[in-house]
Amino acid sequence: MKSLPYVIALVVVVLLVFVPWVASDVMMQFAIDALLLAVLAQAWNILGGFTGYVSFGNSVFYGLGTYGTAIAMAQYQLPFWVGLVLGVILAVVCALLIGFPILRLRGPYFAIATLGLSAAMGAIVSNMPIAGSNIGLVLPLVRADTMFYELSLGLLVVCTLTVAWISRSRFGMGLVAIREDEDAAGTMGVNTTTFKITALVLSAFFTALAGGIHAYWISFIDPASAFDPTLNVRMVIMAVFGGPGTVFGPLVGSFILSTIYEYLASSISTAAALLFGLVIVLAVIFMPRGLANMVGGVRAHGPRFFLQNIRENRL
Amino acid sequence: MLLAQILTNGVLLGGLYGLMALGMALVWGVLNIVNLAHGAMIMLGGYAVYFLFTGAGIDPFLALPIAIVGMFAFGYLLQRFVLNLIVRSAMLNTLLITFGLNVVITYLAQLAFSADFRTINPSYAGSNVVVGGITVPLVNLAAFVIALVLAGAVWLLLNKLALGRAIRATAQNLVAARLYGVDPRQLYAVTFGIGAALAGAAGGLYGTIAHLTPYIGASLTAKSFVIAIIGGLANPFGVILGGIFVGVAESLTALYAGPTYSDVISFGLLVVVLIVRPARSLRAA
Amino acid sequence: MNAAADTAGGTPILRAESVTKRFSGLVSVDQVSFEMRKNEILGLIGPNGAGKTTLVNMISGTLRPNEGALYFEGQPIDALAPYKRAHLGICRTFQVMKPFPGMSVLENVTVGALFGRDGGETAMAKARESARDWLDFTGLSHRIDARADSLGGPDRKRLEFAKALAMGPKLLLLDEVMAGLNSVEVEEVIELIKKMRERGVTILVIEHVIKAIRSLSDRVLVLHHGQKIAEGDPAAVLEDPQVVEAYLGRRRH
Amino acid sequence: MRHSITVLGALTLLAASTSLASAEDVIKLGASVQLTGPQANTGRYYRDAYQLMVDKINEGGGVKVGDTSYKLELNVLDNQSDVNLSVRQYVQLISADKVNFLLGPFASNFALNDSSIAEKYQVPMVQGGGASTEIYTRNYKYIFGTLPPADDYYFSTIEMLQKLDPVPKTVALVAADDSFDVSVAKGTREHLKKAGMEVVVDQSFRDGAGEFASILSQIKSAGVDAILWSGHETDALNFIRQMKSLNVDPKSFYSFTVGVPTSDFRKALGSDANYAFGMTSWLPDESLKDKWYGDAAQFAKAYNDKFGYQPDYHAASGAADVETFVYAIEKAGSLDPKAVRDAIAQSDFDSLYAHIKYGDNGQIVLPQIVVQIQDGKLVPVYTDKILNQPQYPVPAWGKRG
Repeated sequence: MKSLPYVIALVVVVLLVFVPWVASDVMMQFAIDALLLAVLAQAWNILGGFTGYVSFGNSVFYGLGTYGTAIAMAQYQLPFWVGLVLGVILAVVCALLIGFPILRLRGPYFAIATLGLSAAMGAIVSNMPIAGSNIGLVLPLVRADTMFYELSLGLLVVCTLTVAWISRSRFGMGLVAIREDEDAAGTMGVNTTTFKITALVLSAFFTALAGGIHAYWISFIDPASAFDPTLNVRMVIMAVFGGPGTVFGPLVGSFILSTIYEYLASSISTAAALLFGLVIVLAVIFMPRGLANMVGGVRAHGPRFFLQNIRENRL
Repeated sequence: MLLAQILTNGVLLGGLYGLMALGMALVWGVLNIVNLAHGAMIMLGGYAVYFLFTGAGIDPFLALPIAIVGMFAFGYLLQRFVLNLIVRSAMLNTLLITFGLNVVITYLAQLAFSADFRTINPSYAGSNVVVGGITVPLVNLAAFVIALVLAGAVWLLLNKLALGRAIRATAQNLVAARLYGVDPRQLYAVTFGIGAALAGAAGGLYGTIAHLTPYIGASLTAKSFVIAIIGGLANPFGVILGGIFVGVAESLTALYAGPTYSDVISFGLLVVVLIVRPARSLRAA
Repeated sequence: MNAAADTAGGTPILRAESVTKRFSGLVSVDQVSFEMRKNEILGLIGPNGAGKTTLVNMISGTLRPNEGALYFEGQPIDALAPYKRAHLGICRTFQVMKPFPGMSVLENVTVGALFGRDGGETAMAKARESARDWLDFTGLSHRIDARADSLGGPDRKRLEFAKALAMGPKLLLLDEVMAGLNSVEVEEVIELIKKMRERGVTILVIEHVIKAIRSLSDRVLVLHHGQKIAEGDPAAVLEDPQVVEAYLGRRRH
Repeated sequence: MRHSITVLGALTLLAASTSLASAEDVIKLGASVQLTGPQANTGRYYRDAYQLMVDKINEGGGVKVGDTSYKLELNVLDNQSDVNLSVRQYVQLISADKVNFLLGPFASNFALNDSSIAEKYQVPMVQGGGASTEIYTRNYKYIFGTLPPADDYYFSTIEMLQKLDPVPKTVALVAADDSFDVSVAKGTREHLKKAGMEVVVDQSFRDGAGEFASILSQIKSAGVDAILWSGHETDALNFIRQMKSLNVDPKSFYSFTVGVPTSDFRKALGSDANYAFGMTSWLPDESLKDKWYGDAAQFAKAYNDKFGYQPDYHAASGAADVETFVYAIEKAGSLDPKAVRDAIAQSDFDSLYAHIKYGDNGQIVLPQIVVQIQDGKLVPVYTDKILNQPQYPVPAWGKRG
């Protein structure tokens, strides 16, 4: 019974592999974007969902992945995969460097420190000639959406498998223990520092890869788009919407939000933002523990589940 | 002389920054809600004063109290009928719902006010006095004074009035509020209302110094967030001081390192402050 | 009691040498020295604010002493992070019960098994198995899938015990585990502690329930205003006028 | 996971709803423009100009290709000021909505990203919203632009300054740190050097920061003759307000790359806008003859009548983009993207915006007209000669009426 979601997931993944052969260009465009966003939400989930450390600094890793790829390809004419590796190295080194000081901070203090880092990183890169300063970098243009799609899908699968492994491993238990009560976790023998930094590094790893793929696909990057703080907000929103600390929550959450956003943006265009905002407000009111929890809740209690949520969380 | 001028600029601006953050700190500290729509409420306050000034011809500083009352009502209703529904769920949810509200408010503002740039521009808007070679813009000075006055009012409220004691008790413990014989639902709504009112005041002053569009909210939220953290959530004057700290830091980095680095430095400083002073939570055990 | 046999030989399992802890000028623990022998139960008593919990915090590693040193099985431990001390076999409960609220009872205990002494059990399945055993042992196996924060007072204490035991402790620090329990429940807990000791665990008990201290402890240590004012046989110590003064003096308020 | 199936369902629905069959006698133009979000204020110029021009052309009989005449159909999507969304929308326009040709978004960074899509799909895009040189240095073949290069924005201003009395010797150059303004600053520095003016304060600021007190204090203590400023409109607004409140008076002159020509800007600042210099590549002037509107003045009137606000160069540039397609399609005699692309490259016609002729890189070259706000009115003062007497030197804030 417990493996059922995984079976369904496997079937869905196999089906998704063949999407490029049936999908229109628009759908491909949307799908690549949605897949990469799902990777970002899932990668954020590793740290934010499991350890409860709300990071607004994942856009730093995204930006470094982006710039690693762009610098390698635009400045040194190196192949794409070298760029990806470079981006990952930059992001992982950065995660290790900043991890030690900032992971000592708790709660909102951690959040704000990471927010600061992403703001600072954007400004630093804008002053680096090798990164194209403020103007940005232009990557070679390829029309290979199928490749980008399969890469993104593969990355999402690997990232989700990693999260699935975490959720049933000793490592994951340690992370959740940190989320629930860090001091208690420490006295129970969880090496909190190592665990948190490992989670941050994993998160950085996947985030940077997503950034690298996006850079090549979009073919132009500048500091504003690479270190966009709203992208980070979206990661958080998607993961929290879906259900942080679960395997499929962030994934499903990001797909649903992407779809709603896209559908609204392309069909009723101008009121899209308004409805998107309303969807989020209503979602928090009616399913405060995320989609993942709602699925189980509705199955158990039916529509009463929603009222129950309100009763539980209102004053 | 240049340094003195720049310090003056920083301090005056910092006062307004502090006022912006004050409402956010209050709501955060008492209700444990990190209000991402705070900047949007500042924006609304700005428009309220703008329309009172251009539409009804009321002087911006006289319009300010009206905007404050209006924003109080807005905040009260928002908390009473929307946010109260979720206050007991995870703190991340407050981020999520106020993010959604921010999107909604911003959109509606564009619908209602259009994306045009506006400034609240009374005849005296740009006037200044020169004191010992230092130019002091009068509106900025007034904003600074009003920020201090409002911080003082909040301090009095929290420390001298029964309502304030109930609010502070609520910050410690929800049940405690009932001991004061106040319905916590009311208390929450009132507190959020005060937060919104402070945002409204900040918005009106901001509009007389800078400009208004429906989209100014996001960056003001971020700024308020930072200042609320630096200034602490407990003491209104601490928040104002935090604002001044940020204002001065920004002005000095703009002078010595170039304005493009001001974010790097002010945030870098913030990170250092946070790390060197590994706050209260580490003492928890 | 088998305590006498064990105290006879070998290094003490825990040794504190003039340990001092100050909080912004206030001395919470002042020059306290003591030893614990293998497999003994040491009762730590004293009025509120005497520094008992601070002392436990220093042993478990959440606080560092300003002066003095702590030795575990002869090794200095002051430089070790809490988790490393847990790996050595030092294990504690908290005065305010701290289960991981969002986890199930079983998961809570599994964490203990996964990360306890010597780094714990690495295989999830085995860790779960041992967690189940400890829940049996503490009589909590009927609530195995409940969320930890849904447990009532007595069950929370059981959970706390099960978590601690799953870590395979050599030294167990129990911080007021009986507070808020009725006399029947107190009896249960006393039995539980005795059972633990039979398994070879050395136990430090902080307690206000004097009856429990009397029936459990091999020796008693009394703190007052951060200072050690008495140490030794429970019966003798509890009649020491200085102790009665300190204790009852406070109690009368 | 069941939900991802729902997602797939929704996707199919989405794809179905957006792919409408295209009628035979229609040429579809598509654009994704900032209609909401922080850039909506300028984005609207493009939507409105495109619409006005398309309507007018259709009234005038549409576009003739061989013997058939086609009507233009305009498809404008709102990118909510979100670059990623705008890229997706251009793909949607090309592949699902099957538009024939692309009009541009506003702003250089959007144009940079969106033009990649045009190039990928080899559909010509003519855009009037991005001036950054980077757009045209990538050897793309399908992108054309009607805003003149950023590097030269201050060229005519500096030329004018040398003819005025007194000629400014020291200059403060203040520019935002985004790609467009960095280009402007770079070009301006060179022009200033050639003109023999000394840059004594050279500061860049964070785009959108809106806070200039430090820079202004530096300028004040350096006592410069002129300030040349480059950035976005809201920042320009704040700069002027703070100039006044800090009593910053350059000895003779200050100028802005944006803002000054737009009515919104003058409205927001009131009398504080007076004396500010600026530049525009376009003025609603009768000398600009046009096939559909007669001249630029009539275009401006029609625009104002319909939308209730004055057009500026953004709007005119957008209108010229539509005209470019009409001329090119008629010349190519086909709707084939490649043929039309080649015809665009050969463009050579008068429009309400300017004489349209693209350089080899695809970008138009136009002189900037120096303008000044005099008594609340926008007055052109210089192109290659003095047009109207500038109010120069600019009086100090304290000495204005």
